[in-house]
Amino acid sequence: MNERRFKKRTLFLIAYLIFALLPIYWMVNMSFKTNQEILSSFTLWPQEFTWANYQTIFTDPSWYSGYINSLIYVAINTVISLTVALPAAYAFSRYRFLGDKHVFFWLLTNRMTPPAVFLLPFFQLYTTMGLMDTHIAVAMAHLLFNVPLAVWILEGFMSGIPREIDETAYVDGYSFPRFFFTIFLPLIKAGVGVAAFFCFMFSWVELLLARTLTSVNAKPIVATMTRTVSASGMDWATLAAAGVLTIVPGAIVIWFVRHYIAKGFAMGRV
Amino acid sequence: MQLSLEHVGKTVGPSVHLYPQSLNLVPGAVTVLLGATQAGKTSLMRIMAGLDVASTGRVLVDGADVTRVPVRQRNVAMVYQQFVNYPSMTVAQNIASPMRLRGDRDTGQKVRELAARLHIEMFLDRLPAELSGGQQQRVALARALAKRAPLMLLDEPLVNLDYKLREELREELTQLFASGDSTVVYATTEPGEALLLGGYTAVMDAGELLQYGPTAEVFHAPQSIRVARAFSDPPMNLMQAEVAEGGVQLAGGAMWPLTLPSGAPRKLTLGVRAGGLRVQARTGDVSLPGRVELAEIAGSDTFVHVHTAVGELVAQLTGVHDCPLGDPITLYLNPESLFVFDAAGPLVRAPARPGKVA
Amino acid sequence: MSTTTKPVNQKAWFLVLPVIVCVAFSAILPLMTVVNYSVQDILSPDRRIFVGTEWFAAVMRDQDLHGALWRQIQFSLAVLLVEIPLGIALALSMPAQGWKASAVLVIVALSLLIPWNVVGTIWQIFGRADIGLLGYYLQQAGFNYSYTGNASHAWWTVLAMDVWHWTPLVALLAYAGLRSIPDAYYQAASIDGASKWAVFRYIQLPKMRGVLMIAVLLRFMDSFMIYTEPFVLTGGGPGSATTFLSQYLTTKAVGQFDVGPAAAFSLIYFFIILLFCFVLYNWMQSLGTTQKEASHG
Amino acid sequence: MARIELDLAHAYKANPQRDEDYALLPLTMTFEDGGAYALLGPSGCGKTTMLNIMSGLLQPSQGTVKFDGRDVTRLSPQQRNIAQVFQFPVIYDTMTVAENLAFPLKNRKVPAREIQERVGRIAEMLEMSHQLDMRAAGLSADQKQKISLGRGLVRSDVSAVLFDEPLTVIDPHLKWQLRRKLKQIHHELKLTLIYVTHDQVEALTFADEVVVMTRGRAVQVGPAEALFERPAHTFVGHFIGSPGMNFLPAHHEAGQLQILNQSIDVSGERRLPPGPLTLGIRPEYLVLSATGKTDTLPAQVLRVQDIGTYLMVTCQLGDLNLKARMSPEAAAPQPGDTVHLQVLGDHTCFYQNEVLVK
Repeated sequence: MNERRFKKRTLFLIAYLIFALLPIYWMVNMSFKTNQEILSSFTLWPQEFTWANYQTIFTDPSWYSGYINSLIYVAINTVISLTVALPAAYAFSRYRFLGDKHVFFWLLTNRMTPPAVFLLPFFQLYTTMGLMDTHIAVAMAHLLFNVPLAVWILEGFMSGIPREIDETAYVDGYSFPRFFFTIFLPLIKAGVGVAAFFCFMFSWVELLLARTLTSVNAKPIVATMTRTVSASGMDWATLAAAGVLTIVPGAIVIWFVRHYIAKGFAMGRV
Repeated sequence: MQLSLEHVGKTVGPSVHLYPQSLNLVPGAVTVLLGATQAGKTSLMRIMAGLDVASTGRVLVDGADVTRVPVRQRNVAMVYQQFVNYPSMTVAQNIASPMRLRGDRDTGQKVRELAARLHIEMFLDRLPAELSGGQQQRVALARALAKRAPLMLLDEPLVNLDYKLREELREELTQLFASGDSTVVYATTEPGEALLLGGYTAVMDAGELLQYGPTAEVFHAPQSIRVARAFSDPPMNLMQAEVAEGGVQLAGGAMWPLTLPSGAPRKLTLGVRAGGLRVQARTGDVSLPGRVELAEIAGSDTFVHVHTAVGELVAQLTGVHDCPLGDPITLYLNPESLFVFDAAGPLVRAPARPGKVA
Repeated sequence: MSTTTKPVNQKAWFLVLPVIVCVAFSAILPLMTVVNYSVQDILSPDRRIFVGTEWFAAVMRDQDLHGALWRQIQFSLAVLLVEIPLGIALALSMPAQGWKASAVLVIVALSLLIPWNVVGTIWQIFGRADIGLLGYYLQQAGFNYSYTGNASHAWWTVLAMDVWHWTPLVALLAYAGLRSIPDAYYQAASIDGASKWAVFRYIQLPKMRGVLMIAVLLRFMDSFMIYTEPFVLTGGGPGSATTFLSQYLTTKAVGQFDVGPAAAFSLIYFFIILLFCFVLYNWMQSLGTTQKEASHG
Repeated sequence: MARIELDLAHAYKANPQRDEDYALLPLTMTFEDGGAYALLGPSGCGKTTMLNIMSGLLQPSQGTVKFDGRDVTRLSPQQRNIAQVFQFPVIYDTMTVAENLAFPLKNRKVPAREIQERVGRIAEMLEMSHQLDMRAAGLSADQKQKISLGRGLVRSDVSAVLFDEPLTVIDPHLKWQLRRKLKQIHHELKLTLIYVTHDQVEALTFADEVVVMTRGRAVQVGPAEALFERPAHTFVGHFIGSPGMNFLPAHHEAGQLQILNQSIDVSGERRLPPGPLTLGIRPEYLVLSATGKTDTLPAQVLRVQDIGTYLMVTCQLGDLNLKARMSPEAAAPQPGDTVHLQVLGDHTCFYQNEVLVK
C-alpha cells in the first residue's frame, strides 16, 4: 500500500540477489570455457562454448568416482541419522525421563564441536579399527553432527503435533510401532524431509573429516577438488565444472523442501 | 461394566491434582463430572482411561484391579474437547480404524451406519481438516462409538462449539447414550448441561469429589455450599443470617419467617438460585429492593444482577426484559424456597420440590 | 494446547538408546583419546610419558595460538556485525508468499548448499585479478587488489566470502520469525496508527528476538570453527593473516603431528565452544516457552 | 464519532455468480452515531467480513462505506480514524501497560499531559490503575485482552470502536463483569460501538440493536425483545433462544389452517395469506393441556427433563419434535402421555418462505 517504501525494498532485494548469484554465475560461466580462453582473454560469457570440461569429469574415473563416493557416504549417513533420530526425537518431544535434559544438551554440544577437535582421535580410532578410507568411516564420523541436528529438528516438528492424537491412537488400541508408522510419520512428513535435507547438506559440504579419513577408495569429490588445485597446475575450467556439479544435487533437493526451509533453519522451533 | 475407584488420588510433584476419593459408577448410565476448570475432572478421567496412573488407590473394572493396566489393554473410548482425529486419514478411515484394530474386516456398512447416525455420511471421503469444528467433533464421536467400548469417556466434548451446535449435538448425544448400553462419563463445567444430560452427577471442586447421585437429587439437595455453588449457573445467591424467633435474621437487617429443622446451628448461610427470585410478588413473598447492575439476556432468559442490602443478587427472569443499568428494582422470593446451610458449609434444609419428575 | 504436562516414562530411554550408542561411538571414544593424549608425551608408539598439565601450560604460552585466537575473535565479531543486520534487512524485504517467495527463498538458500571448499573455490576464481570478475574490475578501477599478496585484502575477502556464504542463514531464521507473527498484530498496529519504524521496533523485532538469538549464537559458533573456506582460498596466508583456530589446530595435529599439544589445545578449544553452546541451549529452552505462550494468542 | 452507512457487497473470489460466491450479499445498513450494535451469527455468516469492511482492513468488492455521509471506501483504518479490538489479545510485549494504552495517542502526537489524563481514566474504568507500570508481556490472557480493549477505547476522537469476539479468551466467570464494563463504558463515553459475536448472550446483553446474520445476509435488525418476540426470519427464531423456536409446517386456506391432518379455524385471528406457511412458537409460550380443544393438537410426550429452574417437555407431533418449557410448580406429564398443544396465541408467528408474515 506504500509505493515508495515497497520500491526501496525490492531494489535492496534485487541488489542482494545479484550479489548472491554473481560468484556462482562466474563459476558456471568458466565451466563452459576452455582454459586458454580463461587465461588469455577476460570475457563475461563463453566465447567458444564447450562441454569439454564436463566430459572430462564424467569420463575420468578419478573425477566421477569422487561424486559416487560422496553420494554413497552421504546416503549412508542420512539413512542412519534419521533411523536413530526418529525414535529419540519422539521420546524427547513426548516424555520426561531421567536425565532427558542433560542428554539433549549433550547431543547439542556435539553439533557445536569443531570437527578439528575430533580429527586426530578419529584418525587413530578408524586406523586401529581398519575402517580408514571406507565410506562407513566418513558416514560414521558425520553422525557426530548430523544425528544431533536431526534429533533437534524432528523434535521441533513433533512438538507441534498435539499429544492427544497419540493418546487417541492408544485408546483405540494401536500398538506403538503401528501408530508411529501409519499415523505419526505421515503427520511429520515435512519434518522428516527437512531433517533429511539438512543431513544431506551438512554431510555433503563437509571437507575436513571426509578428506582426512579417506585416501583413495572412498575419496570424496570435495577432496578430489582440493587436490586438483595443487596437482594439475591450474585447470580452472575443469575445477569450475566440478564445482558446478557439486551445487546441482543441493539445488535439486532444496526445491522439494522450499516451503519448510525457513522453519527448518529455525530448527523447527518457529 | 462396573467401574469403581478406591481412594484414587493424584499428586504431580508438590501439587495435588486429586485428593483420594472413591466412586462407584452406575453401570450402563451416564455420569456427569461437573466442576469448574482445574477441578480435577480431566485428571480423574485420564486415570479412568488408563492414560495416567493414580498415585494412590486402585481402579477396578468388574472387580478386577486395572490400576496399572495401560490404556491399550483397557477397552475404553475417549473424546477430547479439542477435535482430535487422524489428520492423514479420511473420515471413513478414521471411523473404521477402531474396528479394523479389532480385526474387523468389512467395516464399510457399519461405518456408513454410524456416519448416518451422526449426520456426516456426506463427508466420508474428506479429510478431517476440510470439515467445520462441529463436523470434526462428530467424526471423533463416531470413532469413539465405533469401538463399542463398555466405557466411554467424554472430556467437555462440546465446549469448543457455538451454542447452537452445542444444543443440537447434546440433544443427539443424550439419545445415543440412551440407546447404547455402555457406561458413559461426561465432563462439563456447565450445570445446565449436566441437567440436560440427566443420569447421575458427580460434583467436583479443587480436586475433591463432593457429591455423587442422581442429577436431579444432587441439584435439588446439594449437601454443602460448595456443591450448591458448583451446581448453579449463575452462581447461587448466598446471604448471611442467624437463627431468630420463628425465622431467620439477615445480616442486612430484615427478618424472614422460616420453619427450620430442630437443632439448626445459629449462624446460617441462606441460598437461593437465580430462578427463585421474581419481579412479581406472590403471597408469602419477602421483598428485596435494589438497583440494577446489569441485565444479561441469554436468549430465552434474562439474568438481572441486582445490588441489594444483602449483597449482589442475580435473578433469572423468563423471556427478554429490558432493565437499564442503575434503575431501581425490587426482587421477591418465598422464604420456603430458600436453601439453608450451616455457615460452616453443610446443608441444613432444602426447599420442598414442586412438580417432582419420576 | 494439551491439558496435561509431559508424562514421566523411563521406558523412553529405549527410544533414545540408539542415538546415545552411535553418538557415543563418534564422540565419547574420540574425546577420551584426546584427553588421554593431552596428558602424555608420545615419543614413539611404545614409549609414552605422563606429562600432566604440561601441554596445557605449553599451549597457553604458545604465541602463534594467541595470535590465532585474537584473529579468530576479531573475525567472529566482524561476521556478526555485518551478517545480523544484513540478514534482518534481507528477511524484511523478502516477499511473503506466492511463487516469488519460493524463488527468492531458493536463490537465497543456495549458497548454504555449496560444499564449503567449493565456496572457497568460487571466491578463489571470483577474486583473482587475472581471471576473476571481482579482482579484474577492482584492478580496472585502479585498485591494486590481491587476496594472496596483501594481508588486509585477504582478511576482507574472507569476510566477504563468509557474508556471502552465511548471511542467508540469518535471513532465513529472521524470515521464519517474521512469518510466525499473526496478521492481527499488523492490523492492530495500522489501526493504532503506528509508523513502519514503530511496527519494526515494537512488533517485528520483539517477535524475532528468539530466532535472532539462535542466529547470533549459531553464527558465532560456526564462524569460530571456520576452516575449509579460508583453507581453500588463502591457505591461511599470506603469512598467518587468515589462520584461524581450526586451521592452526589442523596444521598442528595432522601437519606437524605434535599430538600432545594438539590434544590439549583441542580440549581448551572444545570447552570454549561448550560455554557458548550452554548459553545457546538455555536460550532455546526459554524461547520454547515464549513460543508456546505466543501460540495461545 | 460518526454515523456509518453501508451500501455494498463482498466476494472473496472474482466475478461472483451464485449467492454462495458472496461472503456478504448486497445490503444497505446504517449504524447511528453513538449507538451500541452487535453483529450476531454462526461462524462463516459474514459478520467479521462486514466488520473488517467498516474498519478498512478489507475493501468491499462493490459498493461504498460512508462515515457521516463522507465516502471512506478506499481509506485506510488510520484515515477512517476507527479503533478495533481483536479476538485474541494484541499487545506490545516490550512496553508497559501504560505505554501500551498510550501507544495510539503517541502515534497521533497527542500532548503528553492529555495522554496521561486519558490513559489514567481508561485504566480506572478497566480497574488496571495498579498495573500501569507492569510489563504487559507478563500478564494473563484476560488481563492482556483488557489492555487491547483499553487501547481501543483510549482515543476520545474515534469515529467508532469495533470489537471482534473480544471475550473469547476471557474466563467464563469474568465474562459478565467485562460485559458490564463495556456497557458502562458505552454509557460514559458515548462512543459508537460495534460488536461481532456468535454468542447470543453477549450480543443481546451488549447491544441496543442486534444485527442477526446468516449466509452473508442480515436477516433482522432490532432490539433483543423484537428478536425474541417477533423473529422476522425463521433463522432468527431458531438462533435466538435456547432451545430455539418450534416450527410446524401449515397450510392456510380461507380461514382454515391445516396443520398435519388437522384443520383449525383462524378466521378470527389476524389475517394470513393463503398457501403454505410455517407456524413458529417458542417453547416458553407453547401451552400443554391435558384435555383437547378444537384449536389444540394431540401429541405424545417423549421426554421430560428437569432443568432445575423449569421443566423441559419434548413432545412428538407426527414426525416433528416440539419443546415446551413448564414452570416446576405445574404438574408435569409423564413420558408416553398424550397432551394437547395450544399452538395458536399472541406469541405465535407465521412465516411465508422463511419470512415473517406481518
